[in-house]
Amino acid sequence: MTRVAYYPGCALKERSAHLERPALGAAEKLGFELDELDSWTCCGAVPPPSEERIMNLVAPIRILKDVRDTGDEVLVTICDFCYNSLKRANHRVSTSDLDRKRVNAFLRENQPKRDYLPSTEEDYRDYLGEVQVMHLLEYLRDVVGFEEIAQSRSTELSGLRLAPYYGCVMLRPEDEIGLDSVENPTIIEDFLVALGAETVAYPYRTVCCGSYLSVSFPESSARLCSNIISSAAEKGADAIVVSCPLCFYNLDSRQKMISELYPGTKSIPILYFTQVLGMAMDLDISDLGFDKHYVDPEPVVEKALGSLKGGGSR
Amino acid sequence: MAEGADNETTPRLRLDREKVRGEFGKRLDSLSEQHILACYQCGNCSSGCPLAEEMDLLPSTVMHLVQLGQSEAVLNSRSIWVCASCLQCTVRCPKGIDIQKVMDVLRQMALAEGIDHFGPDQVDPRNAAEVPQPGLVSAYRKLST
Amino acid sequence: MKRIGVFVCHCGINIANTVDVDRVVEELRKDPRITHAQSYIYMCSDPGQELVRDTIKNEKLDAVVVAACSPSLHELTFRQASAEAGLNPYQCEIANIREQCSWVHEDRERATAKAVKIIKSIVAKTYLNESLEPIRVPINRRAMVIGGGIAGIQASLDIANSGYEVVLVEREPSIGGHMAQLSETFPTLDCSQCILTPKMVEVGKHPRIKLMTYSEVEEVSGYVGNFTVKIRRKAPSVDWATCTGCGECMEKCPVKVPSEFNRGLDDRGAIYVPFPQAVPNKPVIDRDNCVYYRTGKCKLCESTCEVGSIRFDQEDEIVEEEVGAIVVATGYETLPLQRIAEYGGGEVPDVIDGLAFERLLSASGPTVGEVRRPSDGKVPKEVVFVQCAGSRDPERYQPYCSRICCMYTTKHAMLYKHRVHDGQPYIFYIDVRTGGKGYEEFYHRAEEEEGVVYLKGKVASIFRDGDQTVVWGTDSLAGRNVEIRADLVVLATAVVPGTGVQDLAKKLKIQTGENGFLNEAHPKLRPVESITAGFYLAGCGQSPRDIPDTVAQASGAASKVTALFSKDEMEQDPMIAAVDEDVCGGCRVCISVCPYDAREYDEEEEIAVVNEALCEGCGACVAACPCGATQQSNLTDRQILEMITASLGEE
Amino acid sequence: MFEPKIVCFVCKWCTSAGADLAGTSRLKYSPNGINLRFMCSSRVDPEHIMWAFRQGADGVLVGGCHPGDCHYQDGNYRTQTRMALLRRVLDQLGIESSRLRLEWISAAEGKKFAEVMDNFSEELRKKGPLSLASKEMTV
Repeated sequence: MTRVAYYPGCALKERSAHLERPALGAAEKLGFELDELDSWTCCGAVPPPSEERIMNLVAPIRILKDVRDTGDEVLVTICDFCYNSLKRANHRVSTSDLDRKRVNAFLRENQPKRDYLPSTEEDYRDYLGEVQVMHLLEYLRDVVGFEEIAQSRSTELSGLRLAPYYGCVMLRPEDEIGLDSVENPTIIEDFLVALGAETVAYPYRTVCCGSYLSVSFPESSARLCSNIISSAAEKGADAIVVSCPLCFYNLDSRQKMISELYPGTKSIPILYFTQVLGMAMDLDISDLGFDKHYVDPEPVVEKALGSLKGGGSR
Repeated sequence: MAEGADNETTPRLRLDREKVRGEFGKRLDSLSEQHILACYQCGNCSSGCPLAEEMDLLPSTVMHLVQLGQSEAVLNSRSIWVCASCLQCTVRCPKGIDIQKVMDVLRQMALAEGIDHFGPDQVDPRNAAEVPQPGLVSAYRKLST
Repeated sequence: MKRIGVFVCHCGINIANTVDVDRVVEELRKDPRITHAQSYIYMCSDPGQELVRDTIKNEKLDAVVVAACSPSLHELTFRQASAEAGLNPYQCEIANIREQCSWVHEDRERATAKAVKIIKSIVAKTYLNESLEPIRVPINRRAMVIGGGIAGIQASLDIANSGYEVVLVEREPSIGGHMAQLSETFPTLDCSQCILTPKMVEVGKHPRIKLMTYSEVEEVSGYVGNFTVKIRRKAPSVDWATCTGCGECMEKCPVKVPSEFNRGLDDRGAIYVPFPQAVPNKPVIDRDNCVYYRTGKCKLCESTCEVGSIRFDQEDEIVEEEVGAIVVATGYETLPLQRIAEYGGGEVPDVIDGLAFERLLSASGPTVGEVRRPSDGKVPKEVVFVQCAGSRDPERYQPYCSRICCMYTTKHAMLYKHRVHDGQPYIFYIDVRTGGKGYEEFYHRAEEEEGVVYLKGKVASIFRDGDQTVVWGTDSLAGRNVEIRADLVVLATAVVPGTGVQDLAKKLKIQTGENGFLNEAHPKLRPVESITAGFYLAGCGQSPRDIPDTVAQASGAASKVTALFSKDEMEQDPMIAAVDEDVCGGCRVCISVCPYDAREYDEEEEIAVVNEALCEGCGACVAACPCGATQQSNLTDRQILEMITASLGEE
Repeated sequence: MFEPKIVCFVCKWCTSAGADLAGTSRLKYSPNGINLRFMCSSRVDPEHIMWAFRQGADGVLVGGCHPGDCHYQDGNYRTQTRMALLRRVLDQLGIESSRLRLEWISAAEGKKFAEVMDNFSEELRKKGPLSLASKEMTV
């Protein structure tokens, strides 16, 4: 089985762990293994408001350097935040001589002990941006191929009308991320079509859900999420598909607050792209993590597809 | 929130060369690695900003005040804290200004004045227990010292 | 010993601020080869030129070096001044110490030293300059105009009415250009067709205008006064000589393809004239879409044609024309809607561009002047106009202002109000630019009397929602974001150079700037000429401009052409190749490198000679000559070596 | 600090016009080069370049129109071929061939002209002066 280095990030290991399980299971069915790094740290999530730029780079570049030192060329992640911070740091190091020199000088002097990696200063090899950071969706599109996925799926998702939600950091900024067009992306649509689902067009798919304002200004985030949800629901979506644990949380769990602030907003389940993939790859419903949702997706899914494997009596 | 946001009057801006081409703009330019004067007020950043409705100053107004060296007005605005760093403004700016970065630096400047805008005590504990970590990490990195 | 005078210009503070002019003069005075050196505040002014003339006489100078701005600006000025004082004009040279020294450096010490070296290198050249006479070449007093829009039409008529023959070459089947598509024109609101079609007819009938539509320039050779142009006359598949233009064939054609002239708002057949007032009013067959050319069957048009003018086997023809001057009036296109993803990328049916809206307003358009939107033919009640769609956006689209949009959008909104009284137009703008006679008043009228709403802010995105088109913008004056659920959205897309202009410019060997527009010789003083002699520019091919400016520029270009034609022969720069017959071994290397066939082998003398009328003075043969027999007049190898030595200074 | 001397052979139509544009745009760059203006870069004879090195130049720049844009049709292609051959000779003579630069700079590229001058000056500063020993070899 093909093995690919995999960086889960904090959310997917803890609070959003139920979204990781279907990714691992579906990958296996598609013939590759998401091999979690032996040791990893926080990616930094966002650039902090610090004038000392180098500190933004230390965490992600240390992760990427370790990946390179263990001989991997590709690193896959399934969280938009991790993807953004790792990819942007990588871009920075690849394009700025100054940043590359500074971050390597820092890392050379502050090497953590790793029993599986060289750790003397002489052994240190400058990290030059060698690793390719890939979103799992990107890996599925560019390495596995959506056509291959269309061939391998065991459950046809036809009848399920899904609204893709891109949010902010998966695509932007375009010149550093380059995953897809920032104005007219198609990667999630193409992915869902490959799985046999129907996609729903609505104007809010690249409009921010409020991101971390969920912590500081929950009402603001709720307003943005209510726009997204109402628009998708109005266009007849059965569910919204996301690729970021924070989008997932804001859109799913915030529906409680939304229903209080904006009575009459239709409730709609939120699905992580890994869950949709898992459904198409015929994973057992107990592996899809539906029990952790605020809005239970099972009725919608069942109505469209009939009962899922192992499902029906949770 | 600082006093500026609740101020219902609109006092006149007093301009002089010290102010409009003074240290504030230079420092902002160097910290953000952007050229603030490149902004020609097309308004595209505001048009596309999902949080504009929550702001007291539109992003383009923030840019304009910054060009005029009006540090008090922008550093005391609600806008810089409501920005969700979604980068929509940055990718659409016709002059290629990373406006989100400018917002980041304004937050940093405000924080440097000595107040944590957002401390652990301000978050609803139930919320804190649920929000995925990237949300918490980002919020604290963006909004506190 | 040659007596050389050097005149150093302060150019006000432009040179003197960075270059210590007094020190330069002091340094020059130490040079034994320089007889006289002095400075003056504005050397190009009348007293400055007077100073040069007087000094030539008083000091009995044999040559003059003026250290000032770029020779492209005042070389001619000072050569004339020298000639007036009795000097051979080729004994006057310019040292560029402004554009290439004072303006680009900050260190006064080093800039001053550099200025001295620049001047000394020119002095070294001038010391060995010979007195030359310009070469006289005859002028073919016949002009070509490329492009048959309003610019080309005006230029052709002006030249032809001055008594000279004109060949007008147009790529499309008819002349008229974009102006023929317009409904009414700002700020007077007179009908575009009404003022244009008489001119088109005049061109078609003019005894001195040879009209070649459906034709493209293939190749240009020669030089000012003597061009040879090869033109491809595309096969219309119709014998225009016998065709009566009755239009029967077009009625019968079964094919329907979107009409280019109507911006895809309705259809035309495969055999078509672009629009009813076309000149010439003869059809062409669009072979890509014709059923006969695709399947070998149909020929309905042929069986309909009573005079038997259909020619399916007609072939493209290459013709040659000899002309003395060429006016390039290639016009513009607009940025395709597909390029602007955030405004729907051409996918939203009720988002159209300005030219399409012109067709909707036009009485001869697909809706006979009623404003009906493309998606369902309904009369739109809420119409949003978006300015700067792709203009003033260096990061993603075109960096420049397209210049015509502010006014035509104002006109659109006004004409829309005249057609739909209960409708509301909104215009999103960044700045409203009304720099033209009567323009500001027109804008005020739109706001005050017609009730057009102006919103200052660039639109972020446009999307379809049901049968409405939603616009998200901002009103930065109100400090609030705006959402309008519109029935129709009109984008003022950026004006871009016409397709194929780059290729054409290459064929003509004229220059284009970084945005693809044709470059003028000087932005202020020579705005209608190309840098390359014999080529003149008119219309939007040079930069976006409105009709009055286009017509003015076209007349300007035409008057430059007639000025050239006012003489029988013209003088050419004598700085061309010259052969020392005693040294030439007849190896013929020079013949193989000459791009102009100006080098010929003299069988009798067994040497290679120079055809002075054809030589352009590039110097390629001089550098190629293995024995130094070929030299360039006033730029000989010896002069170059002296210049190099002087430019490196002492030490 | 060592300041290299650069002789710049520039064509009238493109590179010199580009240098003029740098001036009218008030760009700033190192004053190490002196422009010698020819009608076309194809007027430059390899001998001129050898002479420049011999007379104390630390670098030589030849500037012409972009390929396809030559005012004289294909003069710049000839220049390109001649420079490629000359580079080989320079290397054999012990003059680093990187001291000879060929750049295509159009009339619209004032910025490029300034950048080339800065960049070339800096490169030559790092290289240091052309050594006398090698200069003698050029004779």
